[in-house]
This record gives sequence, structure tokens and C-alpha cells, in this order.
Amino acid sequence: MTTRLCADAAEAVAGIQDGATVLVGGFGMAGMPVALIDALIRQGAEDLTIVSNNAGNGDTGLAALLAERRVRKVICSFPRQSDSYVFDALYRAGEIELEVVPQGTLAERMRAAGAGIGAFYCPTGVGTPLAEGKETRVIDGRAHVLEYPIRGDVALIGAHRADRMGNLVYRKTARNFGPVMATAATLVVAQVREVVEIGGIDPETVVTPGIYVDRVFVDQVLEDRVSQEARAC
Amino acid sequence: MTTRLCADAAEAVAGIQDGATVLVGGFGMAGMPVALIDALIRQGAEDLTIVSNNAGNGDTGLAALLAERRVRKVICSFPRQSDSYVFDALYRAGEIELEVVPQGTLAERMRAAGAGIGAFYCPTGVGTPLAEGKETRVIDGRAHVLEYPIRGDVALIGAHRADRMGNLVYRKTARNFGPVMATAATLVVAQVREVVEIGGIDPETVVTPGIYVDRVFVDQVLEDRVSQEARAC
Amino acid sequence: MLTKHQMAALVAADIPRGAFVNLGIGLPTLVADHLAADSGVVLHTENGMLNMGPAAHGEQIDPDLTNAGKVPVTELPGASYFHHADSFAMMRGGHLDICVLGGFQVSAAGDLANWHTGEPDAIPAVGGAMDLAIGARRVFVMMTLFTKTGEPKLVPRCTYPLTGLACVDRVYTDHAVFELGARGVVVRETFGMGVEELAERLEVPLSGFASAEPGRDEA
Amino acid sequence: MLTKHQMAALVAADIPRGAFVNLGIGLPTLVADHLAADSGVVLHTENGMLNMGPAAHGEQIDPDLTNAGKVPVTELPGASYFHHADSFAMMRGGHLDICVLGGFQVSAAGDLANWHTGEPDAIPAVGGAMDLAIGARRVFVMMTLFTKTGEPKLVPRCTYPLTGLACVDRVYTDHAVFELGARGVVVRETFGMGVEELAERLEVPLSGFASAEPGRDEA
Repeated sequence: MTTRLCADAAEAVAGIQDGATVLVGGFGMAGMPVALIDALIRQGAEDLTIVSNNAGNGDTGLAALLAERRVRKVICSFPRQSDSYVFDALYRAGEIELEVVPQGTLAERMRAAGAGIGAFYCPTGVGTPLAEGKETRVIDGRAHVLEYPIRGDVALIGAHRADRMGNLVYRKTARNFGPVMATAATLVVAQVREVVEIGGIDPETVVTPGIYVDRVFVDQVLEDRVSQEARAC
Repeated sequence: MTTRLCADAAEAVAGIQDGATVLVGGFGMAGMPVALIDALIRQGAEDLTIVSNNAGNGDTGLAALLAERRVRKVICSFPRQSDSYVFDALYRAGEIELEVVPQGTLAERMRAAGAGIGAFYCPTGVGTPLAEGKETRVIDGRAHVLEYPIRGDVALIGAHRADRMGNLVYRKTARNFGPVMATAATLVVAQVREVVEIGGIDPETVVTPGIYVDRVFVDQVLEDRVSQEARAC
Repeated sequence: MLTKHQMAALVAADIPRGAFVNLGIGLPTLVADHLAADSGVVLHTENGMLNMGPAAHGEQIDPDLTNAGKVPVTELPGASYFHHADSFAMMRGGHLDICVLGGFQVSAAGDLANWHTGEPDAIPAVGGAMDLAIGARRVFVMMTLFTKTGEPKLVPRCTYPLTGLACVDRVYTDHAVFELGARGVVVRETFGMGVEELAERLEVPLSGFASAEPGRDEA
Repeated sequence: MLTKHQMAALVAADIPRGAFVNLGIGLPTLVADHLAADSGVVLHTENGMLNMGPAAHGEQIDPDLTNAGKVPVTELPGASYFHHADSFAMMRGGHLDICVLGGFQVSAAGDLANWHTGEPDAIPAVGGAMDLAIGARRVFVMMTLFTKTGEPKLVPRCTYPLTGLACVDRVYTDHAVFELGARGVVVRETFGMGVEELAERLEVPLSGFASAEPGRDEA
């Protein structure tokens, strides 16, 4: 229950089981827990279900995990990207399952998991192929689709700063899925750029309270990388 | 669509119609929009439905509105308090309707209204008198009650500080219902202690984005009152 | 037979280090006074705060900072604030380790009645009781075992309107601590009154001590 | 016949002062370049921001700050950040005044198809398109009126998989602006091609100009 500060990324992802459902934060590179994904690749768990907005880009990160045939299924809103060739090839070969979920419904289904909501009626997607086979109901004259929670065994998220109690703040649009995923998984691991002492984050500005965070890993490399990118551009 | 800064409380509550559903923020006195409630009393709208955590205390605020027979129905979690004698008397005389809603369900039903969720299955209250007559469904082995959104025509909320775009921050536990109610009503009026220029609130710390806020009224009196109370105690 | 403060101390001793806990209004608030300073227990208050501190006094009092009972409180380092929907999402979503509630009645099956006497003239007021009852991972109830007129409050079936079904894990009373679950009602500790006497005065079937050593929980 | 930038300027001129607007990926992003500096229009990006500024260049580029197309952007004074569930709650809850989307096809009834070509080999990817289509108070679609091979994209019934049912209010094309609603498909403005010629090339029944003066919207 107390948040643990991990010495390295391997410790941060230790214990992830074969067959686990892993929520992976980030939207593009913003908020993407790169070091944790790399550590998961090394860690070895397979037969995974990955829930993330995208399905990997280029040859690194999620794409590298996919390339190692470690992922059975991807649940995401937007698998197809200019450089999603690893996913594309696996999908076309019938070697990976795909569940496409509208982006807002993806977020809301994880929120439902975290908030103890059993299911909800959602107007998104009504009359489209993504609603096929789903229960529908007209409420107040408007058609809705019944959507169920998406729960993770693990969430890997990227945040900006943590305190030693696991309270998190994010930075700009890198916030995206992190706070929602943090509520929706049994084991929540946050990669951050720095850890401050308790009291070092203003209680009014905490976005993810420490109650949701099990492990924190400070990725110095990421911090350097971001600074370099910012300087390089 | 643009947030209007109101010169006085009368302007802030202008146009509230007879029969309106009014969401009123606050938990105890924390976050209670006292000046706006007083202005609503003067404004004269009647046959109101009030949605708030409580049903008025003593002889002022909501209790005074009730005493003027302006409220047809109260939707709240906790009407009975040591000094809720105005409500108690009206209720026992059969002169006011009451819908008691578990506090978390009250908040979630307003969130659903603000978030475009048609209805949701909630485990709270199953098997209790508050679930009587409601549709239930077993999901993943657990019974749930189907709950519908609570939408306001108006929300009156108390916040700490606004900028001129209507972005709001709250203070400590005075945050309570304000951010949720701000998403759930057609006309949202915020009473604040100060207004700062655009750019005067750190974008990372905004709790209620200005998109939700139609009118802002600076209550100097409240500010003074709070300072005095703080000093007096 | 325990005093209220002794009961509170007993509950406090059973809360694991670092647990996230909500203390209901009334009797349960006493538990806070008995948590060790280094327990690392984080208190949640459903009006939107984690890491709530003790009651505020004198110049500490801030009208913007109260607990769920509307009593002025303080803030501990590492606190966080959130709105009501987020606060109850935290509760309903099963993120709190323990909540401690008062009770009018608890049934052998773990049903809880603590919000409404059911009297025709009573005005129903539930607050956050139903959310807490079904939300926390473990629900502890703290109550006297008998009413002032001697009626048992641990009962075969609640006669008061329910707060939640099969939600109570443990009942702390002035006479005994009971564990509810698959094995029925297990007497965990007694204070003065023996198990036989308890069995005589209660109408629910009781099992004996859960273990040879009725000690404190492991963290 | 309008260029893309002329279409974008037309859309921009129709956005009321102070409106909260989401501009979809692709063609709609051009609209931002044509909003008057004093328009007070607030741009929403579904990855969690209000009051997004123009694209970032050089030293402004911050990997933590992008739009929904993952292009680095800037922040305007009065901005706010929020997480994905809150961002789509804002959208789904009807708080955005307008969203502008690209389109593969729009039907006379306002159905939109803009996410999937339906080809067997195509990998489905919806992003936020369905949420936007049903969420904003008014949905403007910006697209060329004909495909590269001359097929109309304003059609009696979409043949591509749908994004949303009866959700489009207005269609901005290079040849004309159409208003969809209770009166069917109303031609609001034309650019070169007359209404008769349009009626000939499209298979949907058209009404004439919505008003004598096909002018801009009132704010």
C-alpha cells in the first residue's frame, strides 16, 4: 500500500505475469513510459494484452515488445500510424488481436474500472461498426451503447514529478492517459523525472494521489533525453 | 460562451426561471455560495428543485429559500442535521419533496450529466430502500443499480479564485461538489474571492476550466467574512 | 467490557502500517487518536482529501478545511485535494484499504444498517454511508454490542433499513470482536463476557476464537 | 472553386467570437491560421488542453506539449490541462460549441464517414473521431466535394463505415457550403458551380440558398 521508490527499472516492473493486461500511458511520445516499456521487454512476460492509445511506432518501445511476439492482443483507439509497421505486419498476418475503441470510450472504460462503475451507457459509436454486437438503449430519445470497464493488472505511466508518498504531477499534454490508468490497475508503476520530499508538491496541485501509485522509478535518462530534444529542436 | 464578470450578485443570478433545477455547491459552509443563494432569494424564482448535499441549516441560505416556500423538491444525501429545522418542518408537513441519494451516487450522477453518459450501473445502495424500484443488473457477479444523470438548469458554486476566462481554482476541502456541478448545468455561476488577469492561474493547476463557467461574481463580503472567522477562531 | 476509547485503540492497532483508511462520523473518528505517530496510516475524508490531520484548534481553524462531519481539521504533509466525484470514485473503486463505520445493526451475513432507524417520523439521511459500506476493501464496524435497552445489535437479520449487503468484515464492540465471513461469525476476542455468555445473549450462531492467539493483524 | 485555405478561411469566418472549438486532424487544422487574433476562439485539443496556441517552432518545441495530431504546439494565456477522461467528458458532454472534422463521405441525413475506408486490408483506427462527431454541439465537416476520380462525397447514404449518425450540421467543400437539417440539404453558398449543376452531379435532393444573403453567421 505504501509507494515504493525503485532503484532501477527492472525492480519497477518486477513480477508482471504472463497473460497480464498492461495499461500503457502516453499519447505519442508525450507521457510515454519509455524506460518502463524497455524494462518490460527485458523482464520477459508474454501473452500480454496491451491497452494504450496506439500500437507502437518504429522499432522501439511498444513496437519492440510486439516484435518479440510478447503481445496477444492490443486494445487501442488508433493502431495505424505512418510508422506502425510492426503492428501492421502482425495484424495482417493474423498474429495479433485488435480491439479498436473510440478514444474517449477507451478513457471512460478505464475510468469506470477505477471508479467502481459496473458499466455505462455511452452515445459514442452508435450505428457504427464499433457498436456491432453491443447492447444498446435509447435514453431520453438518444441511442446509447453499453460499455464495460477495462481493468489492468498493471499500469505503466509516465509523470513529471513524484513525492515520496507517490503523489504525482504531470506536465502539459503529457498528462493524457496517466491519471486515468493509475486508477484502473492493480499494480501501478510511474516513471518520473524527479522525486521530491513529502511536502514538496502543493496538495492543491496533485493530479494523481499517492493512493493509486505502487512503485515510482526516476528515469534520469528520460530527463536528459527530453532536455536534449528540447535543445536540439 | 465567454465568461461574464458580474458587477453584483443580482446580475449573477439574473434569469433563473420558475421551475428550474438548481445545483448548489458546498459541503457544510466550505464552498457554499452564500452570496449567490442570498441573491437567488431576492431574485424571486420559485417552484425550484434544489440539488445539494444538505437541505439547509439554521435560518439563512438554503434554509431561508426553503422557508419562503420557493422549493418544490430537494435532491440531497443528508437533509437531516442538528439545525435543519426549516427543512424538517416542511418535510413533516408534506410540503416539500425529498429524494435522498447516496453522496457518491449524487456526485456521479452529476458527473454523468456533465460527461454525456446516459446512465451507469452503480454498486452503491443495492439491497437498500434507496434502490427500490430501480433497475438492477448483476455484472461480474456483483449486483448494480442503474442510475441516471442529474442535470441542472443552473449551478451556483463557490470557488477560491477565477481568472477573466472563468478558469477556477478552489481551496482545500471547499473544492467538494463545485467542479462536478460546474460540468452539469446549463448556466454555471461561480462566486469567488478574487479575480485575476488571464495568465494569473498556472494552467497545470486549473480545476474547473473556463469552458464550464458562464458567470463569475467576486464576493468581497465573503472574503472578509472568512478572514474574520479565521482571525476570530 | 471496553470503553469507547479502548475500542478505538483496538481498531487502531488492527490497521496495518501505511493503510489508506476512512473513519466514519461518530465513534470511528476516535480511532485517529490512537494511531501511532509513525503508523504511516493515511486518512481519507470523503469531502475530498487524503492525508487529513487531526482536528484543528484555535488559529489552525480554516473554514475551507473540514472533515466529513464538518469539523475543522488540519492537513498533513503529502496531502492531496480532489472533488467529490473523484473522492467517491476512489472509494467505490476499492482503493481504500479499510473504512471504519458506526452501526445500528450488523447481521451474521455482514449486512449493515447504520443510516436510518426506520421510524415513520424519521427523516432519511444517508450521506456517504452506503458508498463507504460497499467501497472499501475491508469494512470494520465499531458499535456497542447491545442497545441501551439491552437488545443485541449483532443480529440474525437486520430489522432497520439496510446500508449495504454482506459488506462488513469485522465488528468491534465493547464485549467482543467478531470476524464475519465464509466461516460465519467467529469470535476473535472477548472482553469480560465469555463466548458461552455471548452465545446466550446473541441470536446468531458463533464460532470460537479464530486462532489460538487472538493477536493483532499482520501488516 | 475554393482552395483548401479559402475553405479554411470560410469556416473560420463562421466560428462565433469566443467559441470553444476542436479542429480535427488534417484539413481542419488549417482553420486555426484564419481565426482573427481578437476572435477569442478557444481551441480544445482532445489530448487534454484548452486554449491551445499555434504550432511550435524552434526553441518553442516541447515534447510534453502536442496537439491531437502529435504536432508540437504552444500554450496561450488562460490555458488549462486535464486528463483524457476529463477531456472526452468535456466533448461528450456537449460543452464544445463546434468541432470541425474531415470527411470521406457525408450523407444527406448528416451521417458521417471519416475513419475507415472499409477496404478489407485496411487497419481500423478511429482515434477521437467518433467522440467528436457525437460530442460537439455543432459539427462542421470540411472536405472536397468530389473524390479524385470525381465521385461525390455528399451522398444519399454513406457506403464507407460510419463515424456517427445524423451528426453533421454543415459541410464546407471547395464547390459549395451545405446546411444539413430538418429542411434537408440546403445549399448555402456556391463557388463557381451553380446550384443546378450541383444538383446534377450530386444524387441528393438540394434546396436553394438558405437566405437571400448567404452571409456569415451571427455571433
